[in-house]
Amino acid sequence: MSWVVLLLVALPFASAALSLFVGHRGEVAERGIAVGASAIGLGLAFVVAFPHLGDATPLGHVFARTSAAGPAIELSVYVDQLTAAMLLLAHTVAFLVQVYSLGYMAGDPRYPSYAALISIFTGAMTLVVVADDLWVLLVGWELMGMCSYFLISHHWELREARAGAVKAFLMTRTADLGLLFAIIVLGVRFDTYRISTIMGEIADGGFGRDELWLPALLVTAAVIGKSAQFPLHTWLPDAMPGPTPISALIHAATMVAAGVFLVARTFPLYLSAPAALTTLALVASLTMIISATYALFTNDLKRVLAWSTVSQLAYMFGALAVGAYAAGVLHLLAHGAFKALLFLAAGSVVHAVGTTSMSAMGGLREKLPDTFVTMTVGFGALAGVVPLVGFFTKDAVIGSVWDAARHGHLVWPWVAWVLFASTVLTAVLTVAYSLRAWLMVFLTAAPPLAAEPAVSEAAEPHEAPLSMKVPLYLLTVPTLLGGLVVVYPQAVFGDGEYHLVHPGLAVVMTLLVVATALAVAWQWRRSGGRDPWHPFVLPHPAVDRVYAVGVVRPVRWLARTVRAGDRDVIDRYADGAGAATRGLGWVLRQAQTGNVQTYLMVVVVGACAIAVAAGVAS
Amino acid sequence: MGDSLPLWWPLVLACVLFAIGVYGVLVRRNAVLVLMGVELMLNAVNINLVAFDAYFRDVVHGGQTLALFVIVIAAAEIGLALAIVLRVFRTHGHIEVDALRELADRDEPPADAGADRLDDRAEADQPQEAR
Amino acid sequence: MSWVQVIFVLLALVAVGSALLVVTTRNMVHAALWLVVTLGAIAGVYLVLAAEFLAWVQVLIYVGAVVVLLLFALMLTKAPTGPQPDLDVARTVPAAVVAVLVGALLVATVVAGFSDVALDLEGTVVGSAQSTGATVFEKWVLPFEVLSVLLLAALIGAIVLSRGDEMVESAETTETARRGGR
Amino acid sequence: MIPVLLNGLLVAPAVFALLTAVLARRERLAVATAAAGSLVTFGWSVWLAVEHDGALGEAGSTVDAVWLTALDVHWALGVDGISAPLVLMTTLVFATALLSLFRHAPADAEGGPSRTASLAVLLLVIEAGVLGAFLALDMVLFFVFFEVALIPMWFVINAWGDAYDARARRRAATRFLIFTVTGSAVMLVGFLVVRAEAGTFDIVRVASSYTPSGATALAASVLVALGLAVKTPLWPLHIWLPDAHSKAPTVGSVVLAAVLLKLGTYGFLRFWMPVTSPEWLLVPVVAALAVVGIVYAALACLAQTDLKRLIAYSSVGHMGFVVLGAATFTVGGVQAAVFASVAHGLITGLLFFLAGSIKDRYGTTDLARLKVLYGKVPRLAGVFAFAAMASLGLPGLAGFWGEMLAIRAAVDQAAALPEDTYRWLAFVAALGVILTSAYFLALIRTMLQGGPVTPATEVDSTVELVADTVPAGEPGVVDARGSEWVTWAPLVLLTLVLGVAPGLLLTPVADATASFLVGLG
Repeated sequence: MSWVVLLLVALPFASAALSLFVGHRGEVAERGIAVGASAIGLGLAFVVAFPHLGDATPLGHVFARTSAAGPAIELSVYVDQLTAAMLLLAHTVAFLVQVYSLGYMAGDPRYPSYAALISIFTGAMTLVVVADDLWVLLVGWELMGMCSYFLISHHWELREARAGAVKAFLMTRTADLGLLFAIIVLGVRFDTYRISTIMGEIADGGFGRDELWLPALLVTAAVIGKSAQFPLHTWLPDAMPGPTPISALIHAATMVAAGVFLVARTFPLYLSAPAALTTLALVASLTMIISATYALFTNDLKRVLAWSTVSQLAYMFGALAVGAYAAGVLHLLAHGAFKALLFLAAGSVVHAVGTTSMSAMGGLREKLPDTFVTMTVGFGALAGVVPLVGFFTKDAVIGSVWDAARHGHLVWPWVAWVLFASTVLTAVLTVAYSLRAWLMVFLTAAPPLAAEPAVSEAAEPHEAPLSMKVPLYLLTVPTLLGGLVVVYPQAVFGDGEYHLVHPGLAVVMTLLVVATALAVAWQWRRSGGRDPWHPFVLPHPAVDRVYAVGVVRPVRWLARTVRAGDRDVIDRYADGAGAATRGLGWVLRQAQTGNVQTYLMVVVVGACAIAVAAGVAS
Repeated sequence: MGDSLPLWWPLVLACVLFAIGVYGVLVRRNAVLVLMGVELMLNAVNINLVAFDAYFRDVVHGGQTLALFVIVIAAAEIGLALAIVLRVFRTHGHIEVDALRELADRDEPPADAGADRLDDRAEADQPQEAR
Repeated sequence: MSWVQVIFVLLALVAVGSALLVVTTRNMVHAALWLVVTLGAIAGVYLVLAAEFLAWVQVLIYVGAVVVLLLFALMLTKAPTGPQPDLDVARTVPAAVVAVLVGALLVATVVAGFSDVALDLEGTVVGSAQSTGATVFEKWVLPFEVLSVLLLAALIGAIVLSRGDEMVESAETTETARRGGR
Repeated sequence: MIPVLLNGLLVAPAVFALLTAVLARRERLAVATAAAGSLVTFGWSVWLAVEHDGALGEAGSTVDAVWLTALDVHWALGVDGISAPLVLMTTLVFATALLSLFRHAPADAEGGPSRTASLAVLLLVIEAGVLGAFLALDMVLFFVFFEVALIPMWFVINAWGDAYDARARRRAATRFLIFTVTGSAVMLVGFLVVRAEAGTFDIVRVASSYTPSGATALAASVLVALGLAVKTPLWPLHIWLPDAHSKAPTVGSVVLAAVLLKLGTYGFLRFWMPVTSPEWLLVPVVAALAVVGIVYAALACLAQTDLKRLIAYSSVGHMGFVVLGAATFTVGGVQAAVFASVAHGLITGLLFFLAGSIKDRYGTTDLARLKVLYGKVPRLAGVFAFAAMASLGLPGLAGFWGEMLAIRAAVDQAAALPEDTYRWLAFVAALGVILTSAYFLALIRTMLQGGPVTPATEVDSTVELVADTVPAGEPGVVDARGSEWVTWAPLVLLTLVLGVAPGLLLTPVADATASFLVGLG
């Protein structure tokens, strides 16, 4: 079985290499390799995952060790319930994205490199979830950053794509330093880099409260960057110029999900370090409100979804921060399903309309019936409408926070109360922005054609090809039925007590949802079927200005200074040494007048002097 | 005492002549006159050689023979020097020693000349490299 | 004071006096002529010091050849025959000081070393043509031969130097001709 | 067997250099000979690497003959896990460099030895010198080979350098020579002082039995460090490097960056660490200079306007990690240093090859004039992006491990060193990693992606470009050629292999370090 896991890791990389080298030979080759390999990957993921869901002993295996000084770096895998669930999620979404891309990226000359990068992305995520060595995990972790960088800038002709890609890579990589130092600190502390061993030792106890605050906080820093939490939340919306299937991949199954996964993976470390949990809880409360507010006011469909991802990730962190492991992980899985659905549907809309601006959309219900149906399900799940998966997991999260606020012991009660207030408020905001987006895209009257510059050639928005519709319908299945898992979590996590269903709270929340929906709908009617709160526009996040003034500008200034300094200061000492030598030479050269008689006189005087000196000496 | 004289007499004569020769070499501007100073110095040395030859009663006459050789070399030297003087006169139109300063170590001319030559070579190389 | 000493002193005075004139006179031709006097006086000194052959060689080569060559040089360089105001460099005083210093140093050394030694000329072997010739060709053959090579080299060198331009030019013309022909 | 292999590794390039010089009038044949020679040398070094068994100092595993009796200088050669990777990397880089020359060689030149053949001869001479320096176990012998490698480089830069700016290349060449030769002279003085202290030039004996202490030993260590710091280069002695690297011909830049810098770092490991006591303040100072160099070079790169200068400055930063590793005085640090050296050789060699290819095509490396290479030469640009990613330390590629392990070693440094200082140094070095990412991303953005392709695409940026908007390739500019792939492929492959399996390199280095520097923790 462990070799299957290794194969599962290696397969995406092999297929990436294959599509890069032979992908240019022909359409069949490039498409066949990409889709075929991801289909095989999905099959292997099923083979690996199903035996390890529910009551199963985790699988651990070490393939190779490096005898570095200090603890060894190992190529080792560890598959437990969390890994199995993540594997299923990642490979399902990856496969659907590959299929979807057949239609979406049809005719793109850079399809081979695109498909290869998706494969590498999948492989990196697989590496992260199966790795049992912190360094190997770091490899996959940063490889994902690289893939997202290249994929966001797939359309490098766009200035926004270039800028967004650089921003994404730099922000996440800066935060990755936290993980690097966490690895080093843990290695020094535990004398091993094997995650299962370290977590086992921590779980066994023997560590004082907050003894491990440093590595926990360092991991938190990495997670904040990767999952786009405050104050590094701005890269994710700016990554939207990338192709839409990539957004689905990043938001649902790989990049940002890896942050949540890492917290879940190192959960014993967090449980032993309340400082990190408190940080995580506060960051999550702040992030979810900020990002939900942005989602409410932005006019760009993809940015709405991006901000909603940020706020939903904050939900998961909130759950994890109060110790609700199962609620957080389940929300991650559920969010993976419906967010992939939403993004792929949004891609279908963008594909048809040719723009992501919601004010240019409207009235698409008749024109895109399949997209309308599937996206409605997705938005419903996001908003937490009753039978859909989002309702159950969100309820589980809010319920866990509620429990923790009343009798939790991991964080201070006020932190839990703040978190609870945020989650409720965010739930309301989520309903509002989901409904608004849904209304503006599908139900608002279609704007006049003249307002749509990009659709001039394609006269009429048209439904997407089959390869794009099938993934949409496939993704509605878990979105509709995923709630069952929340009711019966033992299927995933094995036997144990899970307090995930909170009926009273669920009723209250549903009432809130309905009330909010009514309010938004009323406001929408009042504003004549246009953007419900037309005049309000939120400024760009202030944090970015802080970064621009506090980081980018000083670094630029320093760079210019250094360049000038190299030229004008350090160069000077080199030149100065040369000039000094030359100056000394100049002084000595003054004696060389060319007048032989002067020379001779000096020679005679010198000879006399030497003779006198010799005589005196003897 | 018969036919004898203090040894230091010829030696002092030699020294004085040598000093006069040095003076001539140092002050005369005309190259031929400088050469005369050199001849004076050579002769002063010869007097020394002969005096010591007589003093040591050298059976192989080292002093005298050496003096003889010096005279021959001086003749050769004067021949060469004459050739040089003539050549200088032909190229410069005068033979004033203190005006002949081409070998003075000055800044611009030699350095620049060398650099220009290198630059030319580099430019000549260009097409070949740019190919 | 014996005759020898008197003659020596006289010769020495003549030599020094004329040498001073050689280096101070304002007329170049006169300088050459005063050099003849100096060299002649030195030849006399050689005679006093029992170097007979050397004295005649001095007269023959120095007075006869070298001075003539110097005169030739003066004429070939179009030296003016009258007195010249600018024969000396401006800095005569330092040069004189240096010369006096050199002289004083040498004289002091010589006097300090040999002031009490007498040169006995009574029984010395006179350096006649016979004895000198025998010495040169028996004991000093190798230096003599080397010297002859030196003379040859100097001869060739003088020829090359005195007609260098023509040789270089002719070489260049042949080179050009060769290239053009090819 | 080993002695024959050791001597043969020095003789082979020298013999082929002679052969090439003899054949120089027939250019194609001569360059082919040189390339064959480099391949033979590479094969030979592989043989040597397979044959050697780790530790120095055992009888039969080294060459040791008295060379200068009066000075007690020995012809002592040996190879162990520290030098073997560098030897292999050297022969590989030279083989690719000489193979790349083959492309430039036209048909037999009319009369006179050809320029390309002469360049090949010089390269082979440099190769012999570098290999000698890596194999030398005698301090004076190391110095001699060091010089043998340096002097021909002056000719390479001066005569074959930037064809468009003769004055600058002459200045660069002279500055290179003066700096490095002065440095090596200082180093030689240091060696002589060490000889006076330790009683031998044999570095193996010095490492095993000499415990440096006292002012004289400190002075010796400072002198050696100073000399090596020029070559490595360590801030602020790096000033010769950007000029030399950017003005040298492509193969010259490759050899300079990939191989010659390693003389300095290898010297730090082999000849500086044994004569230095970690208790001296000198060691943290060296580490601090290395870290300053990392950040400084990254900042300088951010402001560069010339591609080759940028790559050159990036070398300063990468070498900073190597020296930081060495200055931790741990086995892990030495591992990191060797790994980072080899990785830098592969990656920066590749980067300079690519810069050379770009210069061949566009006649410039001015970043203001290089735009949208993704669209013009997509494969070349793709490889460049790969190399840039490798250089900024992407995990899974060779550049990652050396630098991360150097940071780890700095956190977990030797017991005698100040702990807090090194923690801070590790943190600042990590910031340097971010800055490194920043400038490579900026480079990709401006050179590969950047610049307005057509005004239309920039106006309405919310439109997703699905259709074909790739600018058509310029006429006369071809994408990567087969001969170039031959040059790049080994470097790319090894970068991948070392990134995926760092253990290949780390394990032998650890063993060798443990036996060479006994006292390290």
